[in-house]
Amino acid sequence: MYQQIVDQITARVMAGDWAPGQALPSIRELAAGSGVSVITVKRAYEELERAGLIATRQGKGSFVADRPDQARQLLEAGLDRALDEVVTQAARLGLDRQQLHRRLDEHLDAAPSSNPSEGSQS
Amino acid sequence: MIPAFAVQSLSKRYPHFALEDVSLSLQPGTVMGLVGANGAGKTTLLRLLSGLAAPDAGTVEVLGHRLPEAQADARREVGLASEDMRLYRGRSLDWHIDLVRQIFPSWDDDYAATLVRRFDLKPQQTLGGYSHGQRVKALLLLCLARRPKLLLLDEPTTGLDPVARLEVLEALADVLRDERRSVLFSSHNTADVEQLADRIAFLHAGRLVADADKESFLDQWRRVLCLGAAPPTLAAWPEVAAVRSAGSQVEVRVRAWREDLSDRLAAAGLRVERVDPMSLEEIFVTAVRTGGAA
Amino acid sequence: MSDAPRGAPAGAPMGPRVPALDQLRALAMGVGVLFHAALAYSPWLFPYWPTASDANWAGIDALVWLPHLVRMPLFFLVSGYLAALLLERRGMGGLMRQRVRRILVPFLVAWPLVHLSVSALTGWAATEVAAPSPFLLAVREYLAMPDPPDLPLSTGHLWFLWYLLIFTVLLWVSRTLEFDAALARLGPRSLAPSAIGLPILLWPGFMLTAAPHPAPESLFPQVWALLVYGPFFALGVALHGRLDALAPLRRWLWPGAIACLALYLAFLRQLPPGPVGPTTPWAIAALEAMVAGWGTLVCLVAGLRWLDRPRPWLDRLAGSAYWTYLLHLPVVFAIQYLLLDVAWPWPVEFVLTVVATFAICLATHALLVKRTRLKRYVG
Amino acid sequence: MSFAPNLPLIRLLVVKDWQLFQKQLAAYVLAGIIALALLGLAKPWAFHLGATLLLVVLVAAACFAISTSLLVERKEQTLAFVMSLPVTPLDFTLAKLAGNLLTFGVPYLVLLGGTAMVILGTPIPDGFVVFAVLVFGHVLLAYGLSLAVAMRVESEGWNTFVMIASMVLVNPFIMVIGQIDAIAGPARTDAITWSAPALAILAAQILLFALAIAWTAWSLGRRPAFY
Repeated sequence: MYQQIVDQITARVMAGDWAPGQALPSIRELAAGSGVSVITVKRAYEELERAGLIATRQGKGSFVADRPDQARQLLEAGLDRALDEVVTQAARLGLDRQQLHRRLDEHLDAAPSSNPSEGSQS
Repeated sequence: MIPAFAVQSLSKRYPHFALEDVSLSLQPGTVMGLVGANGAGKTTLLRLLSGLAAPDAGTVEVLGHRLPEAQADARREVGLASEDMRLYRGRSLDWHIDLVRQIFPSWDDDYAATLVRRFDLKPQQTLGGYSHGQRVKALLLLCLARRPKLLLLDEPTTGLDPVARLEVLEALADVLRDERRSVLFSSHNTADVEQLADRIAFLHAGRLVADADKESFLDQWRRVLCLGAAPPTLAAWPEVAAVRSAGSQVEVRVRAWREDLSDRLAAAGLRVERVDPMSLEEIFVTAVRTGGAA
Repeated sequence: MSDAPRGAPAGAPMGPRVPALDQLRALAMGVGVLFHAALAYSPWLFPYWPTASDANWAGIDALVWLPHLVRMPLFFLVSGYLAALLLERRGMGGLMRQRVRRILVPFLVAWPLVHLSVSALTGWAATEVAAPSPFLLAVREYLAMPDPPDLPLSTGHLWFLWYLLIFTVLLWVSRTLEFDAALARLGPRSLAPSAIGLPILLWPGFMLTAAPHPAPESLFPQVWALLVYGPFFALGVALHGRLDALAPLRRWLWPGAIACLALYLAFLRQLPPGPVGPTTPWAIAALEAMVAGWGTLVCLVAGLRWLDRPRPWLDRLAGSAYWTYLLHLPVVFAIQYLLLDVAWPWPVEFVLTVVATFAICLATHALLVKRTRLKRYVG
Repeated sequence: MSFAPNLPLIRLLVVKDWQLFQKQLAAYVLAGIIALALLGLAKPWAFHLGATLLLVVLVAAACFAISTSLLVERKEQTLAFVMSLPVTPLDFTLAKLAGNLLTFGVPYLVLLGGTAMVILGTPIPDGFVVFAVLVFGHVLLAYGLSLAVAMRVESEGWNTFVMIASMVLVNPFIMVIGQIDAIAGPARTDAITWSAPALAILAAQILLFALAIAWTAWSLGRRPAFY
């Protein structure tokens, strides 16, 4: 469950909703607002702090870290995890490298946002 | 800091059931989910914590009040709602509000009005015309609007439709904003506990089998999928809770996961395919089926 | 914790206290004094009335029973209206407190006082008057008995207060058991037609008692009195906040008044020479019911039309109406017992009685009630 | 545990029971007015009907006062709600007893007054008042015992049994006191005579009633907890 909170915050920082240096909601505030337990949010903040996306100053709460590229790294780590999973599944199916490439291309073609000229869906 | 509650070596014996040697406490600002099968002793524990029952052995302290001696003082600061509690069918919600606000000086009129709107209740209608969900929400409103320091809730979401359940959970989440207020709630719906609780207390057959913060509790459990033949001794490993074989696949449910377990499984002739965290639901079922050793 | 409204919400439509109703009640009170003073000269009541005078006139009976059929219904109607007004403004608890202060306490205090003063006056008259009425003769015989039997408890002319208490309790019963809500769902939507149907409700009540009807002075609630006065009280409750509903009746004011007069004459013709009792044939009761029901409506509509301005003399009468009500009967009796031995023409005695009674009541009101604590109870 | 009762809270709980009782009370009042109106008709059939109605109202008030405030509260699980309030077992016991005595006492006293009025205000011999008071005494005692049992025993069957049995005993009781000459004799005269047997029976009724209530208050009020 804390992974959801981590993903949410990462996405908002990436999208620019939360600028570097901006104060994050307190743990209790975020917990109450999203209806999850305090300890879950706490754990998510700890994880984000370890990843360098946010910084916690004693008595002042948590802030978005000054280097937002950390968020990118975090997302890239997430992508890597997903790709690892893809590779494992492909191995179970016995797909070779070329077949996997083709499958990936098919998915890229099918995804509507892959071609910027088509515009994004609302 | 005075704990929200603290019980020591608590025992309560009934002719066909006994709660034995329970020690448990809750820090202020924390939400504790009380998990256990029917007849595990959740209701008995809540009755002891609200001072309605006197223990046969051990001590109960709630918000610094010794129970059951100071039960009235304690219940002034405790909001208690249980599944078997009903309001007066022939009377309106307004009438109940009027009664409760006269008893509790901490009653918050504005918050009560907010909750009436949020729960979509008709204050002048008699409770007899309310649906089950509306009655549960009315009861909860009467508890919440007095802003108790400790909420003791027995099955607050049982029998609610998904919308009403969400409304109730959101109202409970509101309590989290105040770090001096605490909640203990029992639920058959482990998803509610998983979502809202900071701590988990696990009762089985009248005994407390686990008491831990939720994330570390969940973290200890894993479902490990392996290929190969399970050695007969595997089920007896102390960290293994359950083993199930289907063809060449072996599912091992682990109650105390450590990274080195993968290697030990490999050494026992099992190839680890994947390691997944378990939901509280799965943990609950596994623990209850294997005799409660969580 | 009460389900009654805690004070009316601001801006809610609120039926006002209508000055016309107060003035109407004051007029009915004044008529009451005239009525009680006139009974001494009624040939019909000569055998029963304590102050019955030898100098009576047949025309009295034709004159007094018409206002009599209308004035008590008007009292109950106005009381019902005021009860509903209080209920809305102060809730059931407030209404009950007001009724205890304004009705129960005065009743309990005035009852023994009126009882004692009337018995003392009557006892004195029975022994001292040279030309006693038949009633006084009977009293004289009763007093001469060695072991006189107990007389049944009676509320005397205060029966109105007693019934008002009963109707207030029934109003509470009806609210608590939600009879009135059920009635509002089932009953007719518009008020005026149901008001016109009133005589149908009164009919059985009039059949159960003598004609012209006596005062229900027993402590036991009399079925006929509940059936006759209950509908008027209920109509008063229903009219609260909806007096406009009577507007369509305005056109019928003159035709209604003339019809009532005609019905009343028919009623007098149907009566054998003298009252009938203990029950009344259906035809006579029907005429009585129509005169009482429609006559009251005519007076109400007329009152709403013409009594809308403050009139100093009527307002003074209205202010002292309650006190006059409590006091007038012993005063009338005292004066008329004295007049029994005086052989003046009846109109002189009658006027003298009325003027003296009003003078005494208004003067004592100004002296004892208006500026004292009694005002809270009987002002 | 503090043994000082929380009087404001007890008052609130009594008011609560009183409010829950209001609809019934309204029905009794209506029946009472109808009964008095029947008696006022001064016809033999109406008199018997009215007197029976008064007795029915009296027994119904006794049974339903207990039923509403104790049995129904248990059955409909509103008891759990009351216990979630800051009440000690002592507060709860006292509130229940006081609430019950009020909800029963008001119709009881009104009916007692009404009955006295009927006897003294009609041709019925005034001496009958003593007889009537003893019948009222029996209903009071039956009510006290039923209340004591209902406070203590959860079984609805037993409660109903005690209630009905004790109330139905009013018939043999009337027959028995009808056989006692010192009571039955003066009941036919206009003099109100309090004979020794009448006073003894009345004293026993009141004493047993008070004992039942006091024992219930004492034994239930000193429990440390509800369960």
